Amino acid sequence: MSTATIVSLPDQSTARVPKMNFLTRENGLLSWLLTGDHKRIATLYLISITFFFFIGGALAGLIRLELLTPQSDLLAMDTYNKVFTMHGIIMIFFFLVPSVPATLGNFLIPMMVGAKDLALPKINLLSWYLYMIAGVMAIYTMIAGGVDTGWTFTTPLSTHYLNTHVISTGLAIFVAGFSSIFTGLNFIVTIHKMRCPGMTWFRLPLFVWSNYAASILMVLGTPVLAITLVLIVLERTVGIGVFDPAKGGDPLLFQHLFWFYSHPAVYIMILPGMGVISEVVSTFSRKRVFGYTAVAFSSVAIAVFGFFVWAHHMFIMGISNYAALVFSLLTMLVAVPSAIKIFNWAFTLYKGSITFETPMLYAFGFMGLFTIGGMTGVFLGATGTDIHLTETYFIVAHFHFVMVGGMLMAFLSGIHFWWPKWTGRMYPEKISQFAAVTTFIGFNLTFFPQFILGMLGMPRRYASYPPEFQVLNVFSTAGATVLGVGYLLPILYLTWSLKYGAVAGDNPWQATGLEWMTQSPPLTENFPQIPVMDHEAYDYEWLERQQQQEVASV
Amino acid sequence: MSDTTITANRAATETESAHHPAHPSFQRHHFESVSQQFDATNFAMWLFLLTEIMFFGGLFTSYLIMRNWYYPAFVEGSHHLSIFWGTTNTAVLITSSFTMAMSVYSAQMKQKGKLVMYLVLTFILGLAFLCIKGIEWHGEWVDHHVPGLRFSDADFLNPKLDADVYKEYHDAPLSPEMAQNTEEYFFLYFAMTGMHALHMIVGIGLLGFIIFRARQGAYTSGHVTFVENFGLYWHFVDVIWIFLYPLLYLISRHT
Amino acid sequence: MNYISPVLWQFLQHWMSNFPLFPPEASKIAPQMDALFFFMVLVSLVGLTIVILLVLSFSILYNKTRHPHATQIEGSTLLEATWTIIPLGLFLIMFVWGALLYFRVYTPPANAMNIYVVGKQWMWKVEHPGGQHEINELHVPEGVPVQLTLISQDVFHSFSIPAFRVKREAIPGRYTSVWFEATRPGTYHLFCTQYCGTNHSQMIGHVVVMTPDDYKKWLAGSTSGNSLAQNGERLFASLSCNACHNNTPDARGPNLANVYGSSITLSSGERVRVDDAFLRSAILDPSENVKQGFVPIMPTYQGQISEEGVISLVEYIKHLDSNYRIQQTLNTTQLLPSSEGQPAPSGNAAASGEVKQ
Amino acid sequence: MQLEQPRPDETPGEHIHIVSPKVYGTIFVALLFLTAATCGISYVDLGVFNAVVAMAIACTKMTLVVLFFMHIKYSNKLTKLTVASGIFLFLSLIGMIMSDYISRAWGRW
Repeated sequence: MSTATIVSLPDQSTARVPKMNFLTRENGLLSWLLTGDHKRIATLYLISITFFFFIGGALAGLIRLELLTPQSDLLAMDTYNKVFTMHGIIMIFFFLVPSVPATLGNFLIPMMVGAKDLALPKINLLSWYLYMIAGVMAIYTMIAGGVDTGWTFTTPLSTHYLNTHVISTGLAIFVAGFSSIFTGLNFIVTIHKMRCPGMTWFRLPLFVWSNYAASILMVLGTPVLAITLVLIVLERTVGIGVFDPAKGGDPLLFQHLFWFYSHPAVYIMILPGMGVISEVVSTFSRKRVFGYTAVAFSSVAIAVFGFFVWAHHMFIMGISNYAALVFSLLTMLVAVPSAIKIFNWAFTLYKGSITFETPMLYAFGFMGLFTIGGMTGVFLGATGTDIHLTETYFIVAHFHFVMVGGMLMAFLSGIHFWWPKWTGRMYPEKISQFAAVTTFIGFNLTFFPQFILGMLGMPRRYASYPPEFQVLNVFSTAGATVLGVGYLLPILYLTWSLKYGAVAGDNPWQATGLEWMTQSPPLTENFPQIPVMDHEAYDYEWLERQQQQEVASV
Repeated sequence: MSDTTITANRAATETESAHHPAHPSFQRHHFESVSQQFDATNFAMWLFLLTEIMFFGGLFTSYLIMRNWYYPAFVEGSHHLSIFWGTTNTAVLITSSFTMAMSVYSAQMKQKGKLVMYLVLTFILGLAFLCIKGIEWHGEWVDHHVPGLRFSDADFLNPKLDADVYKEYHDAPLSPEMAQNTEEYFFLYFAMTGMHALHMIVGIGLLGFIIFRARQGAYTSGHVTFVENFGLYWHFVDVIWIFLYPLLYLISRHT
Repeated sequence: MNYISPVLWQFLQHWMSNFPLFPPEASKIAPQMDALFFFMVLVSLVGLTIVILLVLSFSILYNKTRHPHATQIEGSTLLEATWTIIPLGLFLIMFVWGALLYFRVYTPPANAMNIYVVGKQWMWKVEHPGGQHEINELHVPEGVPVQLTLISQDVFHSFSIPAFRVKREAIPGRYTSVWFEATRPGTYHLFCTQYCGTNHSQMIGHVVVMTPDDYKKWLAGSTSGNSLAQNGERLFASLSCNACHNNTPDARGPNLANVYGSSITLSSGERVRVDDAFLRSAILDPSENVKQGFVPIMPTYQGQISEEGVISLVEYIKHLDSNYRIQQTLNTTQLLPSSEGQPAPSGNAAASGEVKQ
Repeated sequence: MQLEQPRPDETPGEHIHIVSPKVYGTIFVALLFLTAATCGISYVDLGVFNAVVAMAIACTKMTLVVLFFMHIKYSNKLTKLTVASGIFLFLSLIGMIMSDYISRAWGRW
């Protein structure tokens, strides 16, 4: 790998992190808990999300350990069921859904559009509080004895056949849902109404576009989940029966309503990650994203089509065959924009001037893994193969390739990319590159064998399994260990860098976004004065001229 | 894009734009102009109403499917609702929407006295709606029509038990299975009206706060945004009821 | 390999070289399913290779040392169109191919032999038409199309036979069906793949595919004495169904002979085809399924008959092709692929009320 | 704090259209009339059209409220688009779920 780098740090002997920034402006716990500053709320989110990620990760570790042997020996079956349920709920509702939007999106979108803050700062803070209330409820559930419905809450299992803490979990997700609605709402309003002079729609960074698309899904999809959970809670408390076949209700109705949110939810999870990749790939190849408009519109296309494919989760559940046809066809259509994005990113590299810093390594990982994840999604979207592959480890592998291989890689890429902006400090480059590679290897070792397991027919959510599947499961568990190391490393060196990292300066990556035009860490209201956008997004020539002017004027 | 109003060109040239003395007190620091603030919050309110539409969407979908499956149960279930109270309530809510619209107008015209008067009227009408709803719910409780908690399908197996309703509609007895399904109707009735009433309660609470602030003159100095946005919410709740009324009360009143 | 003990090494070697990578293809649909699967794998591999090649070659050709100044390129409509249309075309091929398979798997042939499966927490109960009951086992003959009619007694379950590449959810309150034609004798896994509660991973079993001869022997050896239809007949009698459904001129219930497969008009004016699902709902929810010209006097049997009971009644009505006589003996053997192993009709048919488990 | 009182015609958001009370009054009367109408019509046996008429009237009422009370008639395109997309998705939710239920009865499934 080349030693060339674009990192340009200020002279470390004289450089200081600016004394006046959003982190130091006010002190004390209250100044954080009552803040309206989007960057502080993003910081709060980052901390809480990391916390939940490691809880979810620990549960994943337990799952993999249990699956080391064919018997259910480390965990009893009901414990195992609780563990995978909580793993799913925490990772989806408390990590993946808010991960990029609530942290990076919150931090960056106002800066990227050239605004002082999000349109509704109080609502933004409320969103974090809702998230925390939901988080406390989820943790209460775990302490009080857990829940074993699976994150999908299949009725009538969740309403009539289980005696665990379904209600508190349901309410936790309900509250978390509103947190996500408010974040999305805030983004849409900000992107529409708060853009600085000159910032037209087609000058917006693609990160903003993809978060905009994800926000549409959050605002319109989440309430349907909310009402569905309310109905579940009412079934359990009052004993009504909209989903209960014994009372004349219909369990398939629950599936429809649940997946109406939960399928778009996977786009909520992946779209912001795609935005991160666009930024990173462009910056480290010093080139405008290839086919900017195509990438921008493909985000919107995913958001729009994403609403009309939900029943592909129900192909074998007895929906009408004709409905299956329609939903399968729409699923095929929604796969196309993702393909467009992948190829556009690849061609962004063409005739670029590429360097391989940590965010770029994660982005390469994303492109490879997301391609696999996306393609295997087509296996499941085609009605025929879905019959065999659904509800097996194939589907587990598929969505982990998209969610972990895609979204988590993108999240880490973004964290590494904007860390110097956020904290004003650089992390040690070599060890972070090592962590990126470790994650990639560990990930493939963990989840690739699961495709084979799925093809062999090993069902998901099994605490014990036929012995012939053991070898592949052992590979998977071994990989999970490597993956765990890959995830622990960033925590260590990023924390270390807070105090000891090199001073980053305003624009260590020589990137073009408006967020890089202000100091790092930024001021409380982002810019000393409202910027005027007078160039296209990703205009590296403009940046060069700008820097030459500065040199000339000094 | 023409749909957004960036009126910030002027502000962009200012150096200390954050607390420029020309800005009215109600303008929040991160907005460039009052008009931007109005636009943004108004748009945010509409987006929130969008989520509300989808929230009720789940209930309406359930209703539609159950109604198609168990139409006779829905017909006879709805016969046991009071058409008088239902219609009155619709009128009450529509009137409250009207007074709410008039409050927005008064705020726009900066007429403090009228604003407070219309707001109080809206408040009273909202409370009246809830009271009537309470009377109806109480009736259902007495009649054992509260699903899950206090329910019996005796009235549907033997319609003559409820003489008043029978006199009017001469309902035929439902088969035992269909009679059971009236519980499904009443469940949806309670879920939908309950969710609606919850929105009313939130609205009335906010309205109380608005009246308090309006008396201080907060909304008659050009700052209509909050009243306007609350008005949107109030009208939205009204629209939901406009659909609930025919769906729940008027399924089939003839025969 | 001096570092590892020879015993451990041998064990590892055996272990590592003895695990399956691909499931057996044991049904007629399996090779067709796998053809599509491998087509998709091929497309994925080609796509992945293209992406990797692009990224790798660009990374090498245009890294900063070799190519210090990027050339700005807007994009290319031609290329965008290429990678929109080609994937779309491929996906549409997969869609059509997949849909063909889907309809094949869920459209049983008319001559399929019907086996009923009831899922409950946490076991599969299989009811053969000949009256054989199995739990967590399913014996099927080779080369005969078998239709499974599934229902769940409690929560969602999913009946999955990976070696046959078929799977169908068992839903409470509704029949679903799937069919297959086994092609290779052997024992295969049977899984419940829809999460169904605590012992979900214990809801497994075996599907045994037998040669027709073996199957006949097995049928003969494991019969409970009564065919499913005979069980249904006894239930029919003990519930006094024949008091109304008796084909007399003043019968209060419609004649049930040959009703299966026909179309009837309900009192609501709706025309329906009489199939398993209709018979089930007519038994459990009679007043909503009254035949035109009849009075809704039939009481509901909801909660009074188990799913197995309903199944045997359905099976009985299905095979009614003549008049009613209590004690009428159905020739159960004509349901089976052979005439051997005909169970002796039970003498005291009307004696026991409920179907034996 | 208190600034000079701007007059109503110089409201900060100049584009805000002030709807006159006359319009509000007319709409109010129309809504009450439609309520009475929908109630009355439900007592007439129109077969399946009872539901159709009831929904048509409800939709008319909704349109009136949304257009005038909620000022959509005087709003910018973005707000109009927002409302339209909300209604569209609401109908899609209902429509696509219903399409599954209805088509289940077709053929043999």
